[in-house]
Amino acid sequence: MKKLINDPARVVDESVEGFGLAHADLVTVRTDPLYVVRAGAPIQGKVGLVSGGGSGHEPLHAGYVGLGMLDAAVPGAMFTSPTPDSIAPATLAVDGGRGVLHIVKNYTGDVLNFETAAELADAEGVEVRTVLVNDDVAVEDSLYTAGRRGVAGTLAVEKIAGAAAERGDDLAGVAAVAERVAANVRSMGVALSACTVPHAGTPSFDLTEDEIEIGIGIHGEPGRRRVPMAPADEITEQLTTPVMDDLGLGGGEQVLLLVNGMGGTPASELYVVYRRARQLLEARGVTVARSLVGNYVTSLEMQGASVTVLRLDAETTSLWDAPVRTAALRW
Amino acid sequence: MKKLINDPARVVDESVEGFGLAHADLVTVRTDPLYVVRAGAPIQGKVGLVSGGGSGHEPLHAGYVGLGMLDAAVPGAMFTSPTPDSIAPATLAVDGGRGVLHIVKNYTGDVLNFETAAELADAEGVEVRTVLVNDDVAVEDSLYTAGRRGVAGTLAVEKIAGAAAERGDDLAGVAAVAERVAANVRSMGVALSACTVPHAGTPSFDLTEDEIEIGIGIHGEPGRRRVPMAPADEITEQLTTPVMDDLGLGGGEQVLLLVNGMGGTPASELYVVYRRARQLLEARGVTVARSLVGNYVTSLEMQGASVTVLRLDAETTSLWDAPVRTAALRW
Amino acid sequence: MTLDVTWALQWVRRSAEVVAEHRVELIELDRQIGDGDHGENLHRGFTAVVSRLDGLETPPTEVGEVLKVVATTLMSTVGGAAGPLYGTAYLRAAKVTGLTELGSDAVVALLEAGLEGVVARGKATTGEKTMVDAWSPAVAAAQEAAARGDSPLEVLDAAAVAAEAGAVATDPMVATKGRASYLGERSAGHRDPGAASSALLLRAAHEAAAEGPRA
Amino acid sequence: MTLDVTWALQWVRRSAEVVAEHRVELIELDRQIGDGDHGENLHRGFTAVVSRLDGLETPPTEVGEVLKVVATTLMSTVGGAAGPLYGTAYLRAAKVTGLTELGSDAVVALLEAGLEGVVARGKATTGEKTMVDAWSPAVAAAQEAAARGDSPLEVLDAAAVAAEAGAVATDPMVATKGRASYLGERSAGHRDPGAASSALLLRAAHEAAAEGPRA
Ligand SMILES: Nc1ncnc2c1ncn2[C@@H]1O[C@H](COP(=O)(O)OP(=O)(O)O)[C@@H](O)[C@H]1O
Ligand SMILES: Nc1ncnc2c1ncn2[C@@H]1O[C@H](COP(=O)(O)OP(=O)(O)O)[C@@H](O)[C@H]1O
Ligand SMILES: [Mg+2]
Ligand SMILES: [Mg+2]
Ligand SMILES: [Mg+2]
Ligand SMILES: [Mg+2]
Repeated sequence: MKKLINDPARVVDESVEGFGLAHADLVTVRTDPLYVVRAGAPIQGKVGLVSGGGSGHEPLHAGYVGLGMLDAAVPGAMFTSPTPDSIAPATLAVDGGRGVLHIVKNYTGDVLNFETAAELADAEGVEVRTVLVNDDVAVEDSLYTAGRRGVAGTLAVEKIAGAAAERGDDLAGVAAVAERVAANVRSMGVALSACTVPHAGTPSFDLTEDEIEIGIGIHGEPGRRRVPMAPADEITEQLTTPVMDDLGLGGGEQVLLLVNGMGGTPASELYVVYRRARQLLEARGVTVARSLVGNYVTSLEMQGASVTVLRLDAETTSLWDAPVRTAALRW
Repeated sequence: MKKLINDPARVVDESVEGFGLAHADLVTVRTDPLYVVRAGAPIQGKVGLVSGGGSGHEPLHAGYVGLGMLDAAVPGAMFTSPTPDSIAPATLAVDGGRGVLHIVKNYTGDVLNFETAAELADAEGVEVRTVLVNDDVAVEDSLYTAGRRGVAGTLAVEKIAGAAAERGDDLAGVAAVAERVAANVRSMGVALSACTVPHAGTPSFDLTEDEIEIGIGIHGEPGRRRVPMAPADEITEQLTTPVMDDLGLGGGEQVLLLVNGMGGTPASELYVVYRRARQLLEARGVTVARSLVGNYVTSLEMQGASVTVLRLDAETTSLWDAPVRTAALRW
Repeated sequence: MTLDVTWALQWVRRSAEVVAEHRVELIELDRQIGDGDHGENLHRGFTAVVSRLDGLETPPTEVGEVLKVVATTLMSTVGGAAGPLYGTAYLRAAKVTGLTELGSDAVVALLEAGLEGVVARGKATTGEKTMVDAWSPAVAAAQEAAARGDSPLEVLDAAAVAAEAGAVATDPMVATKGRASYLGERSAGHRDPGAASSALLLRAAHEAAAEGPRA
Repeated sequence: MTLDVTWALQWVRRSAEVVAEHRVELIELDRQIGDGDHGENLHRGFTAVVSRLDGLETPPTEVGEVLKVVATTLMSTVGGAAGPLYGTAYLRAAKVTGLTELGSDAVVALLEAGLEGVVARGKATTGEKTMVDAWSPAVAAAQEAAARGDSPLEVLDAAAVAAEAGAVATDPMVATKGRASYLGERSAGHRDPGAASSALLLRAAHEAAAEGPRA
């Protein structure tokens, strides 16, 4: 394992410290417990948005703290959900008097820790609502599993709910928009290589030179199946078709297409995937109204990509277009 | 070699096609010959800015086409300078009547091809000025070499010269600002792993698990020296100290600090590097007035990073802050 | 030794030791069907528990006090799924042990409460390839042992033996809870890391009792 | 065969063949001390040259015409350093060969012009570990051969032999021009890819002349 780190046990702290220094105009980093809040938080009269989860998915979540998106991000250890005693203080820190929405990726650990944090915040008189993101269609029989995972679709929920909060919606309203996005976003990913968690020191799985993992999550877990390496167009089909099918996309619909890099994939390859995914959507008569291509929800240095499609309506489109000023997303 | 591509010979075309589709609001892709122009080009009355070079460094250069930055980007084959017969048409396409600035990274191939293109454009009555970017301090005895390479400092030249062109400076003025940035920017990079050019299929060099290459360029070339793997803070010192020394930075100066990922480095690690680089600058009494951390000038999927420091003055600071709307940089 | 607060403290120390010894093994189990952090998470957690107990101004006087420190420290330092699950297990266990010394029935009650805590949070039943597959047979074995009049030490041994067998029995299971469930059929053929760590912790309870007080 | 337009066309085809045969080897040389694209770039270029020549409505009638097509096609398809350098070499060579058939002196003039083209663009002298280290001895050897009255075929052979030796002689050199110069001392111990490809192209010129016209 070769990494630009000093000490596996300190990498999250040092990295977040650097993040705070680099983006002091946008965020403030609090330590003990560690969390990142929007500069000037709490914003009085605005619903607060808090997300968080294991580290290693950067720029998720700290990169999305700022105007029009999150009010706080709570980074856990690498690939490990943060604990209630950092989530709860972050929640209190961004309450502007109108309650706080927790955006939680659907993993047992995240759900349980945010659950306890919400109870703690509630005990302090802060109303908390929770939206679960579970966009990963790779997890097929979700009745017989911990349910679908939350992956790159999280970005869309954070952006659009953030815009709703910014325009002044109340907690129920922001939660409703977030739920609508969560209900209309689906993703599927592929890994060409594994990633190495600093404390583990060995790659999360072993792939030969001609194998890939289809249906991976964002924690270096193996995927649903291992298949032979194939041209990008074929792989992209294996990702995009289940996403379109699961959404039940039909002709005339408008979507956001996000091609997300897992951290170690050249941008040039992501655009090759985007090209094919777009062709497949258009072949169904779907209009790609908005696009995003890049490393947005990653698995450390994993090589691979995911395809995320969000069904748009007029309101979610305009909330997507609303101004955003964060370290990793701004317009 | 596992890559999300279809055919090594088609990867640049397909990738740029995808790029054009994803960012149709910002750019237009022209084919035969292939280049990318700002939507609505040429902008009448504005100096045009053209850059280009081998592909594999994305988002450089196409990701920087748009308001406040480049008017055209000319992608060559992977790591191979484009030819005059794509550079010259791109130059003509963005001439708004006030001439065109070529921003050229200092490599023999790029210099020669842009030279010929400038002659061809001149023959068509378009005035062309050229600024060479040669910020890489790893190339020490530049008298006895092809000179210093242009690496991540290119981004700063493109951004600041682009802002000068956008505010209406004439060709001499834009060129003068570009020269001033080029004269005040220095970089140095490290590779933890090599990268694999699609047509070659094997990594650009071979490193063992405990070696790194210091002083690498952005073409997968081996660096100046191979050293044992070390903690991030030490590596960062090996990059930052020569940069500061070469710039002759002294107390009280203001700089832009860019920590650039080579393509396969997790964002979390880049912030660990940023943290240390900033400490080193501040220890010299230098103020980090502006910061940028991310994959901006890459070498495909190489793991590694570079540290770039630009000495700022009041004008270059305000040009840096000026609005920019491109696929990869916007504020 | 009698199962008093000294035992409880020793159980904690022994737990921290076995977790440290098996850290890499638990990471490796979790790497196979999860995200490779289980050993690291527990190691961070039990290290914190020990230093928190060491730092207490007034030493605890009851088993329940010790278990409560374990519970809150695990909850606030482990994260992931195991943090809340183990945290709740120890918290529930703490509540039923407001005694200075545990007999066999109290040991059973402690284990039952722990299992209830895991199930209350995680909603898993046996056969889903989780730590429940270690805790559940452990509780059953402890109940049987107590019913046939075994000593507290023997009850703990029975629980540990059953938990170890339960962990082994997760090998062929297809996970339907937790992170391994994402793998579907591919989760079969690997031991559940949480079941493995549960067996280690229950064995530590027995060892702490068997060893007698340390210097 | 006589060194006429048929020879020139055959030289081009033979060049395309040897570049294809040595593509991987040239990539590998360039990977060692450059960026690993030299073989790919020349392969793309000469493939384009052949298809351009095949597509001409009226076949060229002079050596110079052929070389000009080579020059412009390389310039517009190769890119990198080699594109403009070889392009200019062939362009200059094309100018001195407005003849239907080349004698020994004309062969020398052709090679001299090629070298001048490379030097005009690249500003390198011998010993800098570039293609000049193949071209320069080739020109000297051709001059000698012609001076002692060798046939055009023998002149081409002498040039190719000298270019091959010149390429080998780049092995120990420390590069001071081109991409390999960034490596400093580390560039020693590797053959310069451009010198290697130059030797291949000059050998192709000789082979085309030695072979006689193809079917
Ligand atoms: N719903 C659940 N009920 C009981 N145990 C569970 C549940 N989900 C996960 N686990 C246990 O947690 C263990 C994983 O813990 P850990 O690796 O620390 O958390 P994470 O999965 O968040 O990385 C699994 O091996 C399993 O035994
Ligand atoms: N200034 C120069 N003069 C002569 N030849 C040069 C010069 N610079 C580079 N070369 C030649 O070009 C070759 C590299 O070509 P190529 O790999 O196609 O281009 P690039 O270096 O742009 O990738 C070198 O091996 C060397 O022979
Ligand atoms: Mg985890
Ligand atoms: Mg090149
Ligand atoms: Mg885990
Ligand atoms: Mg090369």
